[in-house]
Amino acid sequence: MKINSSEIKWHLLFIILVLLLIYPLLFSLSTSFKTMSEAFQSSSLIPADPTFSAYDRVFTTINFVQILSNTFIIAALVTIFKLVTSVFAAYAFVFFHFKGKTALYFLLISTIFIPFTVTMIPNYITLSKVGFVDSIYGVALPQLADATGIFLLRQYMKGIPMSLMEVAELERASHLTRLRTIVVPLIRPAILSIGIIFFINSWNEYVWPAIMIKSEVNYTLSLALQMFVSSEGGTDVPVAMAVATLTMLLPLGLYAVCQKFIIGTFAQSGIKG
Amino acid sequence: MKHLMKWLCLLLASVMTFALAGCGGGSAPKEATKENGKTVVTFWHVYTKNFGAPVIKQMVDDFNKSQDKILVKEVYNPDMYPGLMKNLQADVASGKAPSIAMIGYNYLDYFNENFQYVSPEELAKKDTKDPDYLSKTFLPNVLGLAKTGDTQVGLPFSISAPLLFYNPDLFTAAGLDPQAAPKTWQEVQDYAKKIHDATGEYGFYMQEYQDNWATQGLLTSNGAVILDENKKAAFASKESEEAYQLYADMVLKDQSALHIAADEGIASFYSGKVGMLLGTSAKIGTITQSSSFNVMACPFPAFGDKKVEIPAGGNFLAVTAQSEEEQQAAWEFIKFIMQPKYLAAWTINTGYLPPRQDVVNEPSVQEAIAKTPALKVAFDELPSLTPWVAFPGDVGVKAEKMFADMRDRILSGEAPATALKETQDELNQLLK
Amino acid sequence: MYSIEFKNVIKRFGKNEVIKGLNLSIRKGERLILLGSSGCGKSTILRMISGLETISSGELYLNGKLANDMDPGDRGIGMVFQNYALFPHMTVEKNIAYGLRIHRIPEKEIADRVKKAVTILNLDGLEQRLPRELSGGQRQRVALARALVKQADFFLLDEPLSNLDAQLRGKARKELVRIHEMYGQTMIYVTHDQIEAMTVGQRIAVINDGRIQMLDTPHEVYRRPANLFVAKFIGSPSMNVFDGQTAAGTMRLNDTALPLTPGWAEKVGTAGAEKLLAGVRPEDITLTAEPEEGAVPVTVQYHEDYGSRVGYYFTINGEEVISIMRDDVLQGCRQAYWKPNPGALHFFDAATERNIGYPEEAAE
Amino acid sequence: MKSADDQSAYRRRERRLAFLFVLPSLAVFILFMFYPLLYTLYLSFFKWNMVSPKMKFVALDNYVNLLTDPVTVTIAENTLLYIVILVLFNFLLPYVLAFVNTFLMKKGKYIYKTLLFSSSLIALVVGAILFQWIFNPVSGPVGAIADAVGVALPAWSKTPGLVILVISLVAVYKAFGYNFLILLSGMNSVPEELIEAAKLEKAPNSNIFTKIVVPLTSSTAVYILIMTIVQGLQYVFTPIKVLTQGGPNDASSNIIYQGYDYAFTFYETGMSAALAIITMLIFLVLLYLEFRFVEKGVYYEN
Repeated sequence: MKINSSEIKWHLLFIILVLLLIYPLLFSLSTSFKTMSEAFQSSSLIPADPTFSAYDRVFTTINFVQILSNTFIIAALVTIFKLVTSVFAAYAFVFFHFKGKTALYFLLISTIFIPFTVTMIPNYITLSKVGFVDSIYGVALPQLADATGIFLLRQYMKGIPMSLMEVAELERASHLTRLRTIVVPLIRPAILSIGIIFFINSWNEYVWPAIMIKSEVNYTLSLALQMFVSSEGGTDVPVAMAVATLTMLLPLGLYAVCQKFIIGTFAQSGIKG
Repeated sequence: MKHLMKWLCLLLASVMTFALAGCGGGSAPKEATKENGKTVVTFWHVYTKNFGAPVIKQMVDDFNKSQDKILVKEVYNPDMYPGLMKNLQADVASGKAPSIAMIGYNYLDYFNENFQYVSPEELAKKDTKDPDYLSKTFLPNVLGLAKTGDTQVGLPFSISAPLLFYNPDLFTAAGLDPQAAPKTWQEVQDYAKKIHDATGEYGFYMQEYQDNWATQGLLTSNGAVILDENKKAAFASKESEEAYQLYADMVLKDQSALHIAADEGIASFYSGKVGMLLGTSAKIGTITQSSSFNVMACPFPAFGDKKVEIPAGGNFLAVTAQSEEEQQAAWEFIKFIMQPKYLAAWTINTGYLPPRQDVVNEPSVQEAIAKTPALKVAFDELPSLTPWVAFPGDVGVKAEKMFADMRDRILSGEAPATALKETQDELNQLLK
Repeated sequence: MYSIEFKNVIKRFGKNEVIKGLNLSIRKGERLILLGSSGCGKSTILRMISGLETISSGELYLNGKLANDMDPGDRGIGMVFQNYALFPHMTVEKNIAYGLRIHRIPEKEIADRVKKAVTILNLDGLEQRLPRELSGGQRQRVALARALVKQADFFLLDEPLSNLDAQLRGKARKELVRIHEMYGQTMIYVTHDQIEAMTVGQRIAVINDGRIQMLDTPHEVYRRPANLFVAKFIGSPSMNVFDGQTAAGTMRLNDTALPLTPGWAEKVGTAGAEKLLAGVRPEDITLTAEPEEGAVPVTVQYHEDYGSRVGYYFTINGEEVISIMRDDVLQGCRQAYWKPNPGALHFFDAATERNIGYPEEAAE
Repeated sequence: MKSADDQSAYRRRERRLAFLFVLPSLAVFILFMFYPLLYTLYLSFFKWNMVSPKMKFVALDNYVNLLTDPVTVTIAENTLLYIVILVLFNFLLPYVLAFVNTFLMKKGKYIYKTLLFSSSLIALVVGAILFQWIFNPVSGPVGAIADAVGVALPAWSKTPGLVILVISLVAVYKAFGYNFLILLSGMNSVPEELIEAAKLEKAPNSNIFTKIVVPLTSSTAVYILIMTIVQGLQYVFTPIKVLTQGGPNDASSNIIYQGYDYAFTFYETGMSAALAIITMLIFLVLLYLEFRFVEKGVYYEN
């Protein structure tokens, strides 16, 4: 693959950028195989005497399976509800015509602009009133809808030719049928890609679970990291890196499997002007 | 559009009324929570898997097995004492509270003023088995750590002492004798300079957390007073200025001391890039594991021949249970874990000093002291421990941050006198 | 009883009136063409029948029932869209059977109907293909099959052949007529292509500016255009029109006065129009190299060779006129002579642009 | 004449169904977004520490205290610096690189968007710990390189300005890949031939970018710009909390972290609420921008 000279400099630039972005991931991986003292001695990427002691400590001291399933349940719940509510809302904003549609749309979109410092205290108090604090469902509950989802899915739904919907109209297909048989199948790649983004964001979420979750049995992966970080007693760095690496496994796996998919969807039609 | 808006406001109004009715602080005490017949005691602590949690788990399991009336559940709170206070705050806001909470000494006043709790004295009086448990087991100065005015808020559980760790290899490289550890801050400055000049590494680093713990030791050991009798800030004195000037000179003039965030500074000590580290005895375990050199330690340096006065770090146990039955159960559990056997395990695993005198002659503790000399240094510092100054009421939470900010201002070049004066005035303004 | 009737229907998009007072009656089973250039409103009329466009005012009757507010799904419409509107994610079979499955028609019957449509439109073997795997022609036939399989009363086609290339279009036209005769539905066909209109339509409605200019058989529309617009629109190259300069039974062409036939003289006289425009179709003009009695001398300025035919350009009363002849009699540009054939003349009132009609003997 | 009520009956049925479709999202937003907004507005007029049963009504005191407090000036400056750095690294850089990747590179250019996206998968709390480690000027890899080169690096965690740069890099690390990908997709709406034509006239790349590419990709770009600010300021919260807790001397705190600090460190719920409302007002400006640019094209197209 001959790359002509003028492009060399761009390729170099991108390669440096990729190395800069990949290095921390490799650093985390390599440290997770080092002993406590070696972690502090050298920052070389190849551990002198690699050991599984960090992973062993992770699996023995914390109930890793429970934490993994908590994280998965929250992420799955949040993703499914966000997708369902977003698909229905986006459908309404594209295929229905009613007075006040624009106002309602911007009312929903404005939630993107509400910082979490506004929502954290009131939601905490509301959820504690109904006994949802320190429960994974309490973490998921306020996140069952997402304006970014509505915004993005609306873009993709706009790409569906109107004539296809008119065919359905001529068959007196109900809106639910149109959604099921035409709209959803046509934008399935977009739904899955946005779904994966929702899943990964919820999987990695730290701030809201940190406020809501108290007992270890409800911990998520991001919180599990804290169980090895103590300003008083010091940090077990290799274990922190092991947890970090394990946290990355599923997102990386998902991404590797659906990467063509995600990149394709976002790259192909993005946000149309 | 009108129709839509009308409907929306209606919904919002109804939601608001439902929420407002509910908010506004805790509710009346309710009876103890039960679980298959046992009284549940929730024990909030701040210890991580690599530091203290295994011992806590051991204590809780042993206690639960030792009787069948009470079931203790331990709950870990991240971010140490501020983290636990945040959770306590939030829980009380929603009408709940743990049975026992581990409160940092510097939150003593804030806790006392804002939270409902039962004093250990009261619990001891009601406990027919040994009513004078307190005076029998604890030294007055230890009890003093968790006392404000004359109310005993809780029972001291962990006591950490600030001590000076050092790297013998860097000492020898700079021509210093590792056995002759520095005794005074003047010697520390001198040693630091020698290490820096000889090896190019940093000579000294003091842990820089968002609190005034280590720096309080620096100031009070030179005779400064943080909070005077009528609860007014009085630390902007010549003694404080002198102490901070020495520290600032090491950082700015000699460039022998490192001024950096805590985690990075301590990591630098582990990797042999810093000669001396002023840290907490609580880190003895992690420091020995993480350093590749043979870590040595010596007591908190003095200013000339002045008496060393250093704050005790750590926490006390407060009984925040709201029902009578739960309070009794909590008291049982506290007495159980305050047995020498458990306090010994606690000291060995965490490097904290035990709140009871008699724990030091436990065989396991003697053995640990022999193995890690740093532990011995910590025990030697017990007599010179004084309470970690807790500013009264809501000011308590702000004071720590203001002291940390003051430290950062001085160590980045601001004259100690002005920084001290401004911070003192600000604090006194808040105390009015 | 008409199967589709428009009664002074008006359609507005915002303030702009797209259909201005439409009155149209379509007989059952008829093949009617809505012909006009783009933007004339022909698609809007089709969409109003299907219910995809609302009616601003006036009434639409389907099979005698008032249909203004009838839901598109209840109108019994099978429609072929210009871009075929095939579902990209469904196989050919699923596309064709989509409507039937919505109406929960028993699978057995669905299979039969689909089988029949597939064979008629020779789509055999393509049932499991996806639209993107088909050629333009095949896709068009799938769209047709989907509309037909409904066996609905009305069969609406919105420029169905415009995306096909020339040869395919010819074949597709014949198929459309064949299928219509087989299924016998009322077929409304929208196109801007007059050849399609002439070959497919039993009747053609020439539309311009939201109004029907003429509604009649292809032959009448070509032979007896109701007004100047229809005259010019039908036929390509379009009809030559120039100032007839008629006076007292004569027509003056480039200062040569030619006598009108008695029929025309009488017609022109009684037309009561201040000024008349004369029209002749290019293929009705024969030029001769030699002068002839009653012929007008013309100078041919420009000459085009279309292979099977030749075009000569000259001017009559200041207007450019073109003559199309089979063979190149003039061998290039030069002086020529034109003897107008009275049977091929058309006269329009310059003011109203309406055709003044034809004398009896000329209507052969 | 057509029956007016038939038509409006159809309209009403259509409208009710549309509302049913929007209701799930709307209900969640009302309960967990709009109600908190109103409740925060309500709280911003009180002095309360979330514990004591009494809430003192102080009217606009919180707002006055906030606006007169010198710390707020630092916070505002910090927030601006965060925005500048975030816009520079998370908007301008990926925007230019997307242009370069699409139009100035021919072969082998698709692999980069895949690789660059991988860093968006990381959890911010992990990113924070990693960056604290890697950027340790004394014992981290960066420190080692500096020693090798013989440069004495300042302690970024104690240097105002530098601390914001390093913390922002954590947010850049998280968002860069994603933004690059979306901006890359925006490039699809620029017809290839336009660029070819400009190249024929030897137009410099910078000119092609500003005159042709920017106008045609404006709505995607504005979307990313807005997200970079709104999301960026909230992304940096985690590294601030984990690494510096706003220190040294508030030099790394921003409008979002300070709101958290007031609520959960100083237990001044009123001040936190007031700051949150001010943040909301600033973000509303961005909402208007979103409407003016991003929605304009898209909205009228259907």
